[in-house]
Amino acid sequence: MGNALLKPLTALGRDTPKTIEIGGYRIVERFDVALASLATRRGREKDVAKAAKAAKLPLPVSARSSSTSSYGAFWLSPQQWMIEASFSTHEDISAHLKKIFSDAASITEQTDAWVRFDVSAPTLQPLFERLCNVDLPETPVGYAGRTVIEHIGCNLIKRGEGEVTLYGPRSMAASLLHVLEVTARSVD
Amino acid sequence: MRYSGFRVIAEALSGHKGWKPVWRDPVPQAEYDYIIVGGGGHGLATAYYLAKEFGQARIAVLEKGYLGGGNVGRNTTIIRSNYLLDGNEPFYEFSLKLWEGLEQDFNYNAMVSQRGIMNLIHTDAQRDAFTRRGNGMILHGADAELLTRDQVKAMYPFLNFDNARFPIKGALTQKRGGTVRHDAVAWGYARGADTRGVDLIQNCEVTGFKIENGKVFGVETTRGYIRAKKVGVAVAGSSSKVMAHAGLRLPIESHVLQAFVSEGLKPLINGVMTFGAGHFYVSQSDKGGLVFGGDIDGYNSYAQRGNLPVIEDVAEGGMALMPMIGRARLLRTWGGIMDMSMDGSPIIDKTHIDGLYFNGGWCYGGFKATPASGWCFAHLLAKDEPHKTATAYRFDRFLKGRMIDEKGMGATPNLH
Amino acid sequence: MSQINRIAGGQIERSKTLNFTFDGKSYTGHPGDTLASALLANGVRLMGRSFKYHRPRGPLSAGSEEPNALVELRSGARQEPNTRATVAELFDGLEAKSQNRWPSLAFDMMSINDRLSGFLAAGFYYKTFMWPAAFWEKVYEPIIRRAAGLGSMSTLEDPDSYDKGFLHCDLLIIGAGPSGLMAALTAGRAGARVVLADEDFRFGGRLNAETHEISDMSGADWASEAVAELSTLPNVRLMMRTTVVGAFDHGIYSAVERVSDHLAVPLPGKPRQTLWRIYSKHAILAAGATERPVAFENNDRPGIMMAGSLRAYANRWGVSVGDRVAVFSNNDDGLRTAVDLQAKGVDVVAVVDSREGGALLPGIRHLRGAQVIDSEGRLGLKAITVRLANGKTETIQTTALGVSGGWNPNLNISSHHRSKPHWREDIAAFVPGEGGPVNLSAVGAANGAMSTHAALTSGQSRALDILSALGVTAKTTALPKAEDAPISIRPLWYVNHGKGRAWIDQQNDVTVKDVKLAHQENFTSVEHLKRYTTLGMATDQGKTSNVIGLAVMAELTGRSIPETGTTVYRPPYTPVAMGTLAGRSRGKEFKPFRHTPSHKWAEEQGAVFVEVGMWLRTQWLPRAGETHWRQSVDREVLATRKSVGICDVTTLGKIDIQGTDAGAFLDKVYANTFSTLAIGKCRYGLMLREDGIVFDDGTTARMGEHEYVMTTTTANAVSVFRHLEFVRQCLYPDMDVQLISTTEAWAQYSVAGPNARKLLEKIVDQDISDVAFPYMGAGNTTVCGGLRARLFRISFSGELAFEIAVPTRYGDALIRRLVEAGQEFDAVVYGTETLGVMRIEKGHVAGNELNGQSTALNMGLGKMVSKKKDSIGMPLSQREGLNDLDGYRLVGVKPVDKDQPLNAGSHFLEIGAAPVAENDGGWLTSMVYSPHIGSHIALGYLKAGDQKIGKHMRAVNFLNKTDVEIEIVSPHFFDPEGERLRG
Amino acid sequence: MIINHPILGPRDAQEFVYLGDESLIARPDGLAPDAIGAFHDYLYLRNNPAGEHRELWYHEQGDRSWLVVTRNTVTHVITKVEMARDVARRMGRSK
Repeated sequence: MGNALLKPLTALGRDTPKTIEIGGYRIVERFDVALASLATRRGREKDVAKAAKAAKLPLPVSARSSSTSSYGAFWLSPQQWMIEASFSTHEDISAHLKKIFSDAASITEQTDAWVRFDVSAPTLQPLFERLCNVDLPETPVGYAGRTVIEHIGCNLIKRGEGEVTLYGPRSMAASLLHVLEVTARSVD
Repeated sequence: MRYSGFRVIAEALSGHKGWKPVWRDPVPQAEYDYIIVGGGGHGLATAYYLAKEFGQARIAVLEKGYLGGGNVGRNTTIIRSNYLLDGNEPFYEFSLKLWEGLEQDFNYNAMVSQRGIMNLIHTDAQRDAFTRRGNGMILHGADAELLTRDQVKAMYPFLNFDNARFPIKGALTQKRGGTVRHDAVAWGYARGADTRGVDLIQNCEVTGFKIENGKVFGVETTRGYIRAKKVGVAVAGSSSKVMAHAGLRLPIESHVLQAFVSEGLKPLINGVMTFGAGHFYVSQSDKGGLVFGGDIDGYNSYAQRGNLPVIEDVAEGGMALMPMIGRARLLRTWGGIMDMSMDGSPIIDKTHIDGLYFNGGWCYGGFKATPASGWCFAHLLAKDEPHKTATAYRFDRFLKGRMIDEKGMGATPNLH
Repeated sequence: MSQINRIAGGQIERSKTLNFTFDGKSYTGHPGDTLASALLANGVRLMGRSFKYHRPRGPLSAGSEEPNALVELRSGARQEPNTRATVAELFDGLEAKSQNRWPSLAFDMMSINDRLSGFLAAGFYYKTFMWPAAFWEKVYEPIIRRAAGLGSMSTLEDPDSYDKGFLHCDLLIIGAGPSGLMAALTAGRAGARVVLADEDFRFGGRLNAETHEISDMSGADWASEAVAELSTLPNVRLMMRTTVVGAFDHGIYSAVERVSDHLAVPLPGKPRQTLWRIYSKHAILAAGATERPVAFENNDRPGIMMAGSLRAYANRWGVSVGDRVAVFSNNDDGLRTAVDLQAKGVDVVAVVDSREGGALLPGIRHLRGAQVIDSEGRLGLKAITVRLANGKTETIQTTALGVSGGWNPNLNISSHHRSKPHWREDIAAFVPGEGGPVNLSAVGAANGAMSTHAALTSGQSRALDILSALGVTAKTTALPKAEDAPISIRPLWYVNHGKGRAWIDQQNDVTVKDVKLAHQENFTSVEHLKRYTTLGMATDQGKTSNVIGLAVMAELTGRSIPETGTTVYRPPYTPVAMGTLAGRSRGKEFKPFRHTPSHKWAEEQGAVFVEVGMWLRTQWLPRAGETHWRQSVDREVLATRKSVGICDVTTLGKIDIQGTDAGAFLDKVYANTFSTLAIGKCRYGLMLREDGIVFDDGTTARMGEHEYVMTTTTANAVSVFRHLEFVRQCLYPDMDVQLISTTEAWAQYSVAGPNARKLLEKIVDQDISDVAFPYMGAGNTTVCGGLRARLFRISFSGELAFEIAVPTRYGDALIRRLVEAGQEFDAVVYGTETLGVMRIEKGHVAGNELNGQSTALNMGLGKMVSKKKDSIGMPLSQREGLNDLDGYRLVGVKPVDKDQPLNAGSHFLEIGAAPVAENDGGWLTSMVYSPHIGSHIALGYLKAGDQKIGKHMRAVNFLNKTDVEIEIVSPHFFDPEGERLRG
Repeated sequence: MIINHPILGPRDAQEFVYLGDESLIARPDGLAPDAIGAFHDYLYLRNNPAGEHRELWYHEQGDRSWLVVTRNTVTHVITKVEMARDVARRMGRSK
């Protein structure tokens, strides 16, 4: 689908996503992910599970994320997930998903509701214990949950030891990045 | 005995031998004309005015702990009459006028200090709302002024004018507002009531009411049964607990409000200030402590202690408004039980039980109301009709849809 | 001056010398010193003045309980009032000033109060200053306020930053003395997650101040070895300079880490302090004990301090407070001071032991059955007067006196949940009582186990209990051997002698006399005692004074001490800097910023922004030559109504509502009906609170059979969503409805004005003629050749208007595209001011009218509340008080004289009516200048306003003294028939 | 405070928004005669006990579940946490 006439900007108001390195911390803005929420319609749990299986689309249990070759997903609330896919192939992600689930699920595009920062370091604890109350060392890889960072509600996903994804409100991208930067500097 | 400067000097020269007990510790009598349940500010004031202004006698105040141990013993000491709504403003202005003559009236220095109160303005909508309020205050005979940013800056140059997230655009101020030494209020009323023959009975908890076919005959207490013609309950914080003994459910929830005081500091803040863009208000006591507070914790509680999030929230508001207090230290925090009503306004009314009267629902505005609350409750008890400034404080206002909702938050007590 | 009182030993780095100043005078000290130990080493005993009488004072203690030696540390913006010299870690270049004195510490004019003390007895101020009434604010109080306070704050912004953080552990151990270290070793070795926090800058607690041995090495060395082992355990977190200050619910504790206070300035990027919220499964209180003095006449002179502190200065800091030292004690522990100091070669002139009989200390003048009854030395102790067992009195020359009245366990944290401490006769002190914080228990001296052996034992056994509760198996290691001296104390609270003053609370100058006066006036409840005398209300919160005050009152009333009671300790344990509690939320970072999709473009255009909640919205866009905001706004309004204007409306809340019951759900939450709304259409919805008051409003569009998009006001986006979830989960749990917010997913612009369609036709890929896309149409579409978008034909301005939305990342490009496409129509971009002007010209309600106090009827929207269906708020909206015929109604207001300005917030008065509340007709809610009407116009709530259209009244604003004659008109000032928006 | 979320386990109460008494689930029929009286009692009168209290909390900074928390208002001890939706169904609420 063409949008040659309209040039997209990242949540930070730039043409290209930003990457920052402070000491051992690497903060990467991601601009290549399409998002949509998927919520099971009442009584359609089986249909949704079946359709998801067929489409190789993971629907993780509560407070978890998981991914397949084509889709990632993390749990939002009972019977509701956020689906991740490559923006280049799935810009109109809700259209894709509606094909898969038809009327068994409620699907809503969420791509630009969020800013995504992937934060990595050999050890993230010193940074994150100053950012939010998630007990990162005890949290299993694959954890996904909401938390609050300096008044900003975020989804936090532990991709691996030393790898965390943060989804924050797009409109607060600059404030969120500011917190990450100053805190990283105070512990680097 | 009369207090005065001469008395203090005379006593000093004679080794302070002559000072008498400020109140007696009488044994409860078998019967009283009036029993006031609750020896906090409102209860003591009620007894004082019943005896002094309404010529009543045979009055007892029953206090489960020590006199002045209610919220009069733990609050941020602010007095003001800067209310918005017709149901409230006449009452609080009446109260402020009583404060202005109180010390001479009960011959006790409660340090009523009208150093002014200021509500800061950060948005045009706030200015509109404060203009409406200020004009309403003036129509009710109170004083109000609107200050520009520069006028505020001239008074408090150290506020955050240059780097604020929510810039200060002005303020609504009431110069007659201020602070009062809270314990002295309880002690002054107690002393005044005691000298007028009121029995102040401490360590006497009411455990039940004797009610027969719709009329109250007396109260069961930890010090035995006491007969009474009329019983007035003024136990804000415990209203639901006490009135449950009479089978009443109230439009009230009990919540914890924390308050804070800093170490003693050389005075910088003359009056009372409230931050319009965060949850923070502050004044500085005559001992030099910054006395400040913010929101209630927000959940039902009788624990008289709060939790950390509110402490941080209040400190954030303080630093946002006054970036120079970063190195001043918080000395003490405490929590009191607030009678949070369903519209944020109080109740002074008869109950459906003959001879049983109720005063409560003060939310966290009870201290400034102490004199008028006592006066109006005494009026209701003595004359069986509400005082003209308290006609709106009825139980049935919720059924009739005549709420007095200053904040416009609806039936959500923790938002008032 | 050289360090004349420095003696051998101590845990200080003598190889390094630090320079510092006190009141401008230069001194030297060593790493490991506190400001107090360094000053004492330099022979400086006078460090402060008391609050009320301005008595000269030196340190009473060597720790955080210090009431006397308070100084202003650092200078300029970093000036730090009331800093306890006894815990301020010495650093090179440290600057300190004495406080609460004038002109100088040695000569303080205010010490006149001390001469007048007879007139300034407890509570004297309640009895005077009442006549004449006006004098309080004018004369008395200003004098009192001039004397108020201790140190002074800087008026400059604190330049340092503060961090906050969260810690999680199985076991939090508060205090790293022998019991805390033993507990940490036991739990740490077993692999439990342990946080060990201590307020000091050296672990070991009293072990650093005593000469006790543990397993044949000095206590201090044992502590160092323990710490060395603990630091090798990855599951143990050692937190030095970290004070646990508060106990909160469910195992949450607050702690302050002083990251940089031992440095001149913090390292770049580093915070000064960090506030830690510690989430613990269990906690051990190992905070030790605080010694208390004995009250006697003039017991407050510089040089008189607690015996254990005198000992600490010698053992830990290598300082002898004086050249001739005496001790006054009622217990064995106090005697240690004499033994330790003599062993260090200090001249111990006497040990005054209030207990009769018993063994005598060898080689020391040990006076049994004797009491110190008075002292001499105005600015520092010169001599003490002792009443011997035989009744004779003797004056002994001495420059330092160590006093011990016994030890109080540091139970403060255990009483933060208001549990009452328990009195133990054998140690004459309170220990933690029942009902403290869940899963918190005290060990060691904090629990009354005073010997080193008892501390180690209780630390280990308590840790073992907790490990088994956690299901962690632990191997019991042998306890190191240590002294186990029994406690021998014979309580002595105050020396009953003479007419002079014997201090209990030294900072607030509360003496035994004051307690007696309180008793005489019947302030006998412990709360009355505290409040009347101010006992225990100083910066030390009574750590050294409360128990003595209680004991004196107990004696006066003939009650026991537990009967007399105890005041409850409140958080924090020690005072906490406000900056630490606020963390990073200051200045511009007080709250996050929310930026709109057009923010970057608007910034380039030099737009003026306004804070709307956390959002920054364009308020207006000045053009070259415009010097007053009104010029810009008038231009924007006129241009929009004349041709077309563009406005970023992204901040309005958007909620996606889907499901087979979505329509039925909307019928519940809106007062009007939505289930009947046709697909591809939208409708204005009115949302009530359950109490019948208007909650929120907005348009909701039906995008498909089971798909709706709700818009809310910017201010209520979050609370409306919460409310919808409540209705969905709690009221109608079986409805098939799913919700998600899409506020930020779409960049939405309003395009309004006669040429709105012409402009959009250049952008939108579909036919948007009135036939194809009529008024209140809504649907998915594409723009610019295929980009998915949403289009709504709704109007807040009263013009022919559309709202066009694209995915937010294209929002910046779209506004540029719209502006470009609009050039041929002289399109303008307008901000919130113009939005306000046009909505008021149309009589649409907004924030000032949606004030949480107004009904649909008040707003002239009463008919929208359907009585045919049960919706939230409908039943209670029918209450009589909300349906008064003469209640407030929304009206329009015009000044009769077009040139007269109006003010929002002015009140309505009848012409000629007196300015009293009885005549108050209501108020002007919103006001703007309307370039079309050519005057100010306003909306207002006027009593029976619907019956007063055409009437002349006054709009009075007493605050700026304006009184304007006005005409009451319909709120629909502009195009009342609404022909334009259907165009 | 810590609320032990039935799905997510222990969460800081700071993530939640408090509403009040569980009885707010039991909304009367708005079309019944004397609805006003019934709604008055429902909306305005509270038991407000000093002791065990069943109350509604919303996990706003979490999974957006409404919970019914059984908490002692004197000690703040929490003894039970349930999904409000399940409680509502038990109380007979449906569509």
